[in-house]
Order: sequence, then structure tokens, then C-alpha cells
Amino acid sequence: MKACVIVFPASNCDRDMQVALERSISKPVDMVWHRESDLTGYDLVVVPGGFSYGDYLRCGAMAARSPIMAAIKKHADRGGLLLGVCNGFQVLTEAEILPGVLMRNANLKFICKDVELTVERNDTAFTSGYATGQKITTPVADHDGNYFTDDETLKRIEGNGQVAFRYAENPNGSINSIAGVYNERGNVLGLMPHPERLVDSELGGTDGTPMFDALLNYSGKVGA
Amino acid sequence: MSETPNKITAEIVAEHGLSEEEYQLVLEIMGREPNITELGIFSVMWSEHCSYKSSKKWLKTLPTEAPWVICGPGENAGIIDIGDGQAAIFKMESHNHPSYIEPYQGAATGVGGIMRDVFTMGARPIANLNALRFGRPDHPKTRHLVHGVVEGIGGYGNCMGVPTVGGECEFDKSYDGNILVNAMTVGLASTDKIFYSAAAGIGYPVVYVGSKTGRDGIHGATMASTEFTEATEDKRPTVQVGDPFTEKLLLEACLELMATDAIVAIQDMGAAGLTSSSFEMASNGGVGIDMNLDAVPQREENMTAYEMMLSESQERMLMVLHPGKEDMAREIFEKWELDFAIIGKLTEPDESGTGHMVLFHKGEKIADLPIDPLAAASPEYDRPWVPTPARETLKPSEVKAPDNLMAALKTMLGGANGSSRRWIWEQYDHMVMADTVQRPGGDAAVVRVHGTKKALAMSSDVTPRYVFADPVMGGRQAVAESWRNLTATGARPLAITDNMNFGNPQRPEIMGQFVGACEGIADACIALDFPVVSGNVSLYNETNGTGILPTPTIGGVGLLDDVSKTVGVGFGGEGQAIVIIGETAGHLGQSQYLMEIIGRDGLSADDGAPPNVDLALERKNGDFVRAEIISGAASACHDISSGGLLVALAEMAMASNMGATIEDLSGASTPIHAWAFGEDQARYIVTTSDPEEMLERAEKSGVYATLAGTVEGQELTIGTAHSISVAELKDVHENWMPDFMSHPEAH
Amino acid sequence: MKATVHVTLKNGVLDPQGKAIEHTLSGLEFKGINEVRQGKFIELDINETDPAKAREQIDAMCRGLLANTVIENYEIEIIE
Amino acid sequence: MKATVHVTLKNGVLDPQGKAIEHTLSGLEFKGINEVRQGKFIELDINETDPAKAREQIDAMCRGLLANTVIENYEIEIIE
Ligand SMILES: Nc1ncnc2c1ncn2[C@@H]1O[C@H](COP(=O)(O)OP(=O)(O)O)[C@@H](O)[C@H]1O
Ligand SMILES: [Mg+2]
Repeated sequence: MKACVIVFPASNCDRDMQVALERSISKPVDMVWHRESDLTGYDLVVVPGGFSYGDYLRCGAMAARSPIMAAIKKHADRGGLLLGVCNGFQVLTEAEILPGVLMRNANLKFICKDVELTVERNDTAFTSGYATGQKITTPVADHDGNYFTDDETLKRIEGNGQVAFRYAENPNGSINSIAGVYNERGNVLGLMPHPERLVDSELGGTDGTPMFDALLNYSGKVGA
Repeated sequence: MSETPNKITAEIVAEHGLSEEEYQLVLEIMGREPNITELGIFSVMWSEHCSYKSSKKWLKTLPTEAPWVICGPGENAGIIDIGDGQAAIFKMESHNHPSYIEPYQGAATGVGGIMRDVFTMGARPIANLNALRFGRPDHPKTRHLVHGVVEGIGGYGNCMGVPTVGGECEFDKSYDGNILVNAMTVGLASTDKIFYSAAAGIGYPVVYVGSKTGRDGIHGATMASTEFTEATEDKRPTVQVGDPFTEKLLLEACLELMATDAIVAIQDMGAAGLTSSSFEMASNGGVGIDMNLDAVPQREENMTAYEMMLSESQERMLMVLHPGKEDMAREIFEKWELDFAIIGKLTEPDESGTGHMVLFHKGEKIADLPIDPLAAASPEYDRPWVPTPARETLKPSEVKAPDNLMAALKTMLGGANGSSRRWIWEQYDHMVMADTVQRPGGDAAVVRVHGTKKALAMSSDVTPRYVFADPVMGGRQAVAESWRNLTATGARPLAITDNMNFGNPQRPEIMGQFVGACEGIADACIALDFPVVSGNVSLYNETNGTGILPTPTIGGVGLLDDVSKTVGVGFGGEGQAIVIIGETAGHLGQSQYLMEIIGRDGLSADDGAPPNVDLALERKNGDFVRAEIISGAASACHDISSGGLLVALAEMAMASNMGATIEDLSGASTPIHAWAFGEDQARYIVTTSDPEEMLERAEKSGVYATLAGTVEGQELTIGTAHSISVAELKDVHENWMPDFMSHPEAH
Repeated sequence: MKATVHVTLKNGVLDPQGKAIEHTLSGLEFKGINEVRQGKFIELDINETDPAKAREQIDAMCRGLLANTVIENYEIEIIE
Repeated sequence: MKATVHVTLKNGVLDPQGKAIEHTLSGLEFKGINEVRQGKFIELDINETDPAKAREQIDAMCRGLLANTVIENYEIEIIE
């Protein structure tokens, strides 16, 4: 398993993600600058949290137009694993790799706290370490985590089983309490909560660990 | 000298905030009449903010040394050694006035400024704290100010990816027209990679990096300057807008460059921007600078020299580089998409030994100022002061008991000043960087030193009503409380930064508060081996002749060698014993009980003296508690401060969702309300599964310790007569602030 | 050449900011407010001097960055 | 009655958003961009039917909530 973390100007959970991945993979995880254009050789690409381009205009909008995005799309198209967390999720929706958009939290405030998530299915590369229906604790830390789609898309993603996680208690107004979604093929996951922040009991929990362990031990077909 | 369009009149001098005597000194130093640019430079360099003219004399009395202090006050931030070749760099700074004018941007740029102070020195910021003081909750502006300030702090800190892990927030009518926003940053550096501001190397390039310069924040001097710009459009706001995105890039670019050996000296552009940064670098290094203002990256057209020198545009830095490193440095800044410009070079001092600041603009030499005389002659006042009259100690019997003890507790925990600050810290990313071991809500935050098992504990404290009643005792108490809060996590307190917020120093009673607080802080720092390594002074915090409560905020930093040993404030576990360390006499003077339940305002002498702070006792009790935590004997710890014993117990109960049964230990001389709510110092509550042994060790150490009860059930019960459910307490405690803030607010 | 772009949320897309403003205004005793929507307003100054070409360019910018056409509409106005 | 409010930053006030947009557009091969400023655009639908009174009301809303007059200007337009 070869993994990398993409770094945009003002990404700020890049190191946290690298640390969490390396903890599971036990080998170095590369940091890839947004001006690069090639991601061949990576099995897992992670777009981390942060405030790429200051979250100006729309969260993730400017990063979604960075040079690296073409390579990220290519990686996803060939079936590579792609994970977007928080700002990374926003980038992937802006790039239309994932459906929907992330709008301002309904209370218009930045929200940083632990929330409970329900794992919707455990037959994907990302969630095989959890049980379907399992409740896990993960922190959210965002200003724009309010997931929204039009009715048609919502019907489609619900019907396809593309919802990955739901909030037990909706903190931000997300439609159907959606906290994370897959693409149709299931090789791309975006979620607002930060699993990389809970991989260390010293920091208050390890509910994020199974995701990274599962990803990095994933032996299914990745890439082509 | 050309470009002196206007004669310097008495009005212009006054508009620049210089007194007649000060202007005479200007004439002496210059040997001629200054032009407007030069006058502007004098005015900002000699402003209270930059020169500390009222406070210098007293700040010098603060203890600043300890074996672990690498750099005390004088640089951008203080530095302490935390072992293994690592240093903690920290400072606190106020942005009070700007935050009142424009709360979001004022607070945001305050956070940006303090972070720059820390990363200028080579440290990566790892935590932010903020100490906030607002007016009374029902003042029409309060809600709007709280909203804006909290959002601004979050907006900047969250984007930077630096966790905001702690602080304070209080409401009092003395801040109605003058809120306090004190921001603190703690950074981490290698001891062999610390950067200072002293310029060196004649001929070496002076480099400007970061954002472009605009006409932001050209303060009171704006009026004078408008005469010289063609711009006659709407009066320019003096508010600066922060750009945390650019600051994040600046941080990364600076740290990347600092990893090389290109930098000789570096200084952020804070207050008085280009002026103070360039003068500081030159005067610390004993050199001069030739500066070409045409090369300064400019955001607006037709900027004058005056405007460029006085602009307070944010997110900018000045550096001196080793010759030959310019291209490499430029590449780094361009990679991060930031401006980079060589704007000058260092020059030799003149025959008299002083360097000169020589400014060129549009091909002409437009200013020439001798640096040392300007810095050395900066005024220092010994302002008249009177000591604050001593108050009598209030006896418990003089203070009415509540009708119902638990109802009083509920009122205190559910009031403006006793309620939870969750509404605030949930708007701050307090976990980013994934090293926050103790989140906000306890005594001190604990943040791991990345990649090690060490951790830093940090806290910000002061009890202004104590300082008002007795500045010396209040000063001591602020330091002692900070020390206690660090101790309560198991950390060894190492050093403090202070932020002295006071009223008008030209009034002797205010100056007396300042002098007294300095004395108290100094006493405590010496007794607790807890020196001052950095700080900031904010004076003239008053409206219509009424000063704020004197508020010397203390930001303390401590070290845990092994973070796994830390404990929190939540009870350690069902069935454990509750032990009170320190003696409870029931001091109610200036207490929260007196304010919230009896309804006093603390301003009159019959509200009593604040609690006595016995520094030797603080040390003895604190050292004992810390040892109990580190040995693993204590499973939880909370210091007892505002609100006293019962409030502290309730906070421990709420933090763990566990109840407790406590023996009623009140007595004839300490009636139950004094026992429950008295604010005697040097006290802690701990839980343990082996109380006998702990009490034995306490006795051996000469520490007063009492077995007070047991963690059990879902209620907090005192003796046989008083009981309340923890859920009920939590409900009022958690809801005050969200309820208060949910009302619609206008500006 | 100066131009402005108005970016507004499409009909049917929830507007948390507009909702919040509406709510706050009502709380501030402004009565009789039926709806508030918030959009973005972007002013551009570009070198292109031909209005038709400028519009074309700006249209490309809108599709490329300024608006998220999944949820937003945009309207271009060439000023001078 | 429908009305719009344009809220823009005062002259000389730094506009980090506009700056970042400008920068990104330039990076996307849109050349010849001199300046981008971003503002807000608020659409209101209120019950008041008298244009003068509506303007008065909205002016109060602007000063009270919609604009931050320390750094922003606002402009009201009554539509119908
Ligand atoms: N403005 C703030 N920002 C972040 N955390 C805060 C703020 N105000 C209070 N807190 C947190 O709330 C908790 C209680 O604060 P306080 O009552 O001042 O503690 P103490 O009495 O122990 O000094 C602390 O953990 C503190 O860090
Ligand atoms: Mg405490």
C-alpha cells in the first residue's frame, strides 16, 4: 500500500493525516504539493482538511481547480482509493468527483466537537473494520459541513448505498444527516468528520483507527 | 531634504500625540525641524504602545530569570528551555481597542499579530489562548462584541491550523465601553534554531516579505496624513482586515527559509509596521539602514512615504539575509505565492556611533533619522501614583447565608461568570495538529510536544475584582492561580507572559494599581520560581473617565515530562475518595458568592479585602499535589478558585457525570456558606483510590489535607441537608451562554 | 473594462445565511419580512476592451470558478 | 416589495477574498485581470409597499445588521 497526502496552500490537517496513516501503515507516507501533476504509483490518495485558499469564495473551490486535480481525477477513474476529509471532502465535491455540496452550517458557526456517527455499510475498502450500524465517535471541525444535494441526487445516492456515515445527532443541518458519501463505484469517500484525530487514546479515542487499518490492509483491486 | 510640503505646526505635533517637551526633544535629536514623515516616525516610536513610557520603570522590577529561561522580555516573545534541545516560545498581546471598534477584524488581527511574534523567532505555533473581558451581559453592545470577537479569533486561528485550547471570558460593567481581547500563542522551536531581531552585516540586504502594504491602520495620524494624499474620498477606516490565508503561507514560507542558514535577523511588522520593525532591527544591531520605499510592495496607488512607514497592514515581515541567499529565499516565498522584495541594505554607524535610518522615495532622500538617540531618548515617565487604600477583611458572619445552599450553587454555575464557556471553545478548532491531550474546559490545556511524550500545559488567569480591591494581593493571586492551574494537570510551571490591562496611567490611583500589581506579580514569580519572559501593556482602557477593573492577565506555561501522567478535572471514578488539599477558612471578601448571590459589585470598601495569598503555602501545597499526580496516586485534580469549594466540586462532577457525597465540614467559625463558597487560596481537590496513604504523605509533608467524601451516584450531596442532581447543575451551567447568545443582535 | 457578476443560489437550494439573516432581522423587530436570500457580488476589472469578448471571458470564469453551477446561477453585467 | 442590497468593502480596505480569486483566476490562464473585489448581495422581500418607507426600513436593517459600516459601504435598490 502506497499512500500520499495532497498539500494545498493552507491545508492544515495534512500532517495529522500523515501521522495517522503512518501509524497504520508503518511506512512513510508522501506529501504531494498541489502543483504536481502525477499520482501514478499511489494506491491511496488523501485530500486532507484545512482551509485551502483560505476557504475564500467557496470552501474547496479554488483547490478544486489546482494543477493536481487532473491527476486526482485520473487516480479515481482508474479505481484508486481516494479519501477526502473535511476540506478534502469539500474539494472533491467542488471537483464533482463526489455528489452534492457543503454549505454553511445551519447555525452559521464553526463547530468543533466530538460527534457520533453511524456506519452505514461495512463492505467498502474504508469501513471493513467497522460493523454496519456501528456507532463511532469522531470530531467535526468545520464551518461548512452542511451537506446538500437536490432531491434527485439524494434519491440516487440513498438508493445506491452511497451514504457512508450519518450523524446520530445532526450538528449542522446536513440533508438526511449525511456525514460522508461514496462515489458510485465506492473507491472514493468524502466525509466531514476527522477520523485522523482519533487514532490515539491519549487524544481521547481510537475510533478512527479501524478506517486507516482497513484502508492500508486493503487487498482488493486498487488501481489498474 | 525635500518633500516637506507642510510646516510642522503645533497642531500637527499635537495630532501626532507628542507633548511639547517631547517635540523639543525631537528638535534636539534632529538638529533641525523634522519633516512630516520623520515626525510620524517619532510619534509612533514614542507612543505608549511602542515605547512603554509609563510602564517601563515598573516592568523592570519583574523577575525575568531562571536557569530554564533562554530569552526574557525584550524580543518578540519569551523563550524557555523544555529539554531535549527544544524550546517553548510564547507571548500574550492585547487588541482591546481595535476589537471594540470592529470586533471580528480586531480580534482576528490580534490573533494574527501574536502568532507572527512567535513564528518570527523560529517557532511553529502549537496553541493559542485568549483572555476576554466584556461589559455586562445586558449592555446593548455586549452580544454583538462577543459574537464578533469569538468569530474573529476562531476565523483566524482555525484557518491557521493552530488549535485554540484555552482562555477566559468574563463579564463586568467596567468593560462596557472598553472590552479586553488578549491573545496568547505558544510555539515550539529547536534551541539551536532561534531567530532574533538584531541586524548585522554592513551591506547585507534588507528584505520585505508577505502581503502588500496598504493604507491600513494609520492611526490617529490619519487626519494629518490626508492633507498629503490626493485621496479625498471617504475617510479611510483605521481598521485592518486580517488575511489568515496569507499568514498561513507566511508561516510555512518563513519556517522553510529558517530551516536554511539564510537569515541573519528577522522581525515581524506589528504595531507601527515598517517603522518599528526596521528601527528595532537596526537599533538592536547597532547599524543603520538605507531603505528604498519604491521597492516596497504596495497595494494602493500613490502611497506616500509617511503612509508606508506608518501602515499597519498585516501579514508582513522584515528580514536581513546573508548576501547571496536572496535568490534561494525568493524562490521559497514565490513558491508560497507571497511578495518578496529587497528594500534596503544595512549601513555603518556614523562617527558618533549611531546608525541612521535613511529613506528614499521616488529617487529622493526623504528622511534621515539617527537611530540610537531616537530609541535612547524615548521618554520614560515616573508617573505619580497613590497606593490603593487597604480594605478590612470581611468576616463570614458579616455575609448573609443563602436561603438554600444548592439553589445558590445553581445560580452561580448558571450565571454570566460561572457558566460554561463551551459556546466559545466549540467555535475554535481546539484539536487540529492532533496533540491536544486536555481540551478546553479544565484547569489548563495540555498539548503534547509533537512526536515526544512531553507536553506543555497552559492557562490564562486573573481575578480583576481582587486586583481592584488590593492590587498587590491581586497581582500575586493571578500568578498563583496560573501556577495552580498548571500544577493541577501535573505540569511543572515554568514561566509566564503577562498582559497588563489598566486605565489611564495619568491618574495616580490607576498608576497605583499598576505599581501594586507589578509588585504582587514580582513577589509571586520569585516565590514560585515562575519568571516573566514576555508581556504586553495596554493602558488608557477607559471610557468617560471610568477605568476598567485592573486586569493583569497572566499566561502561564508548564511542562509535563510524561503526558500519560496528566489528570483532568473530572472525578477519577465511582467509589473513589475525595480529598481537599489546603485549609478552608471561609474567606468571602470580594468572592463570587458576594457578587452573584448577595449582589455586591466589589467596588466599595465594605466588600472586603481579597483572599490572602500565602506564597510559601501555595508552593508547599502545589508541590505536594503535583507529586501525587505524577506518582499516579491522584486520579483527578481541580484547583479551587472563583466560587470556592462547592463550585469546584460541582465542576468536577459535571465534567465526569458523576455525583459525590461530601461531609459537611463547616463549623462555628466557618458557617456552611463560607465553607462552601469561600475563596481561600492554595487549595485543590483530588480524587484517589487510596486516601489513607495520601493523607499520611500529606501529614509527613506538613500539608493540610482532609478526606471530604466519596464519588458516588448522580447527585452532589453535602452533609444530610443539601443535595442536587448533577444533571440539573449541568443543565443551567451549559445553557446560560447559548441562551444568552441566541438572542438576535444588532451592531 | 469593468464588470460585475452576481452569483445567487438556485431556486430550491437551501440558503442558511439568508435564513439566518431573516431570523435575526425578525428578532430585531423588523416585521413583515417574507424572504431574504444572500448571494455574492463580484466586481472585476479586466484588460479586455471589447464588451462581447469581455462577456465571453467572464462567462468562462464563472463556469470555471466563480459559480458552482450545481447550486448557483450567475449573471454578468458589463459596466464600461 | 422586493429590494436588493449590495454590500461592498470600502475603498482601501484589504479584500483577501478578492485577492485570492484574482490569484486563482490568473493561475487558470485567465490573463489581463487587474482587480477582483468580492461583496455581498442580499435580496429582500418585504411587506411594505411604499417605496420610500421600504427604503427607510432597509436602510435601518443595513446599519443594524446587513452591513458592517466600519469597513463596508452599502447600496439599496428598490425593485418593485
Ligand atoms: N475564551 C476562551 N477560549 C477558550 N477557552 C476558554 C475561554 N474561556 C474559558 N475557557 C476555558 O474554560 C475553562 C474554564 O475557564 P475558567 O473558569 O477561567 O478556568 P479557571 O477558573 O480554572 O482558570 C478553561 O478550560 C478555559 O480554558
Ligand atoms: Mg482552575
